[in-house]
Amino acid sequence: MNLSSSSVGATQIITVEEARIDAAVAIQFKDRMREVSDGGPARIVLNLRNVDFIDSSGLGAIVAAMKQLEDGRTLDLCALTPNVDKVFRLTRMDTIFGIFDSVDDAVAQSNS
Amino acid sequence: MNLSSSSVGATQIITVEEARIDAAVAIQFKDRMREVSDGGPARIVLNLRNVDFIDSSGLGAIVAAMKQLEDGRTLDLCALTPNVDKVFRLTRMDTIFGIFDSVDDAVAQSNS
Amino acid sequence: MCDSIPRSLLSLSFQSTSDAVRKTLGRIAQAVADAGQNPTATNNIELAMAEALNNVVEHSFRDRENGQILLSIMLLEDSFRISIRHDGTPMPGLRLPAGKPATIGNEIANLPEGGFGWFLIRSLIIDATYSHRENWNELVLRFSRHPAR
Amino acid sequence: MCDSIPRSLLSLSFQSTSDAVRKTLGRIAQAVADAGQNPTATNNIELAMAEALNNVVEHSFRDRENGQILLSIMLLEDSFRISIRHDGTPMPGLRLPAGKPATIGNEIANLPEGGFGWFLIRSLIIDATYSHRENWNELVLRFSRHPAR
Ligand SMILES: Nc1ncnc2c1ncn2[C@@H]1O[C@H](COP(=O)(O)OP(=O)(O)O)[C@@H](O)[C@H]1O
Ligand SMILES: Nc1ncnc2c1ncn2[C@@H]1O[C@H](COP(=O)(O)OP(=O)(O)O)[C@@H](O)[C@H]1O
Repeated sequence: MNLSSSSVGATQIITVEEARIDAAVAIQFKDRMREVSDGGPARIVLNLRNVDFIDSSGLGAIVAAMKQLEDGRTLDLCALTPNVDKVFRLTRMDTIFGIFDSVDDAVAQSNS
Repeated sequence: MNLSSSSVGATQIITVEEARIDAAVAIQFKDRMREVSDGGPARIVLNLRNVDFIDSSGLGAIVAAMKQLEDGRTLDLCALTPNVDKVFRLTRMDTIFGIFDSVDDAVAQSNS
Repeated sequence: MCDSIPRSLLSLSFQSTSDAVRKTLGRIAQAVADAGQNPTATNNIELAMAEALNNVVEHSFRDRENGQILLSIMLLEDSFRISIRHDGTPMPGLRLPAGKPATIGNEIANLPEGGFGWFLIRSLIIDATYSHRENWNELVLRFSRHPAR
Repeated sequence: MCDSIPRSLLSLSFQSTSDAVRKTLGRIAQAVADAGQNPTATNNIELAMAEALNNVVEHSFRDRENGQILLSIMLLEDSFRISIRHDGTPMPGLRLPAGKPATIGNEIANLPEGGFGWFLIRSLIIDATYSHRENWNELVLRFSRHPAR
């Protein structure tokens, strides 16, 4: 489970470098998210551009990654591909996360 | 209910020039689609870029617009905004239409 | 902040036309957004309310324009409670429609053009209750609060 | 074209691990796409099958790796019929889970991390049947055909 991380202003962008977030990698994903986000800024944007499949275990792992953040930190999402977007819509989890079209949109939001 | 129409190669692009396709305009939409598509090429792409609200009457009107086409003609969709995309996902109508991110993507498809 | 809860956010009446429904939906969306609902969840409420109110116009008043519809929104701790009242034709069997997903086959000619309303409503609400008393119908829909951050 | 229907598209067995499930899902998606299913509807099948098969690994074999799972796909006129068989722990009450939508409140700390599986499956299938006989469980899911045009 490869994640890469960069910063734009006060926002940490974490990019998933895998095509799938599924049951086979869900626990790893949650653990890697903890490592990568540890000690970072208040706002994290998870870039899902490369992910073309997610199942309910992967969805649960993203929720878990948000829940394990310290108080006052937020996790937004961006660049959902259609298959991933669908899972957030069907489960109504689209009401829980800030969801942006692109990294640029997500970053613009934090400046406004 | 304003629709505009243009052609790219053998594809007719019909753009909805309204922010809503709802119960108040559903019948008008279906009628205008018939007028605008009459005698046109086999493939129509409906550009929904400007639409930020659709309800089940609007969805039904798009389905009706597809059903009223002559045999052999197709209706694809492009540039769905998040609220519109959600309605197609929740009702599973996303399995019925070809759905493209943008006019360019939709046109590229017809050339391939 | 003097956030007393429960609190009335909106209370209005309007005629049974699809144009009046459209205007009312704008006011509903504005009221819940002003109460802190995030944009996605605000659209969910607008969508479910569009389905519920258009049903009243089409089925309870069969597109007669002289019906009156009363609407009120209460803000509760974890939810919005929206009530729709009118004296038009009651729900068939005095019960809420099941809201089964419409069957989508693979024949274009047989695709459903309607019947998605109650399926969408049930997908977007916490719960719904319907009552019919002395010619008055009341439908109450509850929606989760999802604050913008 | 010699499209005889019903026709077997895939028949295989694999071990009860999440890696084997992942590989199997690739073969399922390939088989239904080759049978003409459009990409969105192919992903719907892959998603529902991911939920059903991961449940078997997690609940029926409780992550023991030595279970065997048998899978077959039949192509019918209007549908795909997918059967999953195994001799692990049966469904609680020998019944299909209800698949109610998980309740999403507005407290981040209380958000559900699971329980979406059967809700998603029911959202994506035509129907499901479950049977348990002589230690064998069979779950049959049916999906609509949605041809690419
Ligand atoms: N407010 C209402 N008053 C009377 N009947 C209603 C009302 N709402 C819904 N119904 C009935 O329930 C059925 C299902 O409603 P719905 O799912 O919205 O589908 P549609 O309105 O597209 O037919 C309607 O066809 C109608 O018979
Ligand atoms: N194949 C199975 N064998 C035994 N029990 C199952 C199986 N699938 C589901 N269950 C039971 O049904 C419940 C609901 O399943 P599901 O909706 O997929 O949620 P989750 O697996 O995330 O808990 C599970 O918690 C489990 O108790």
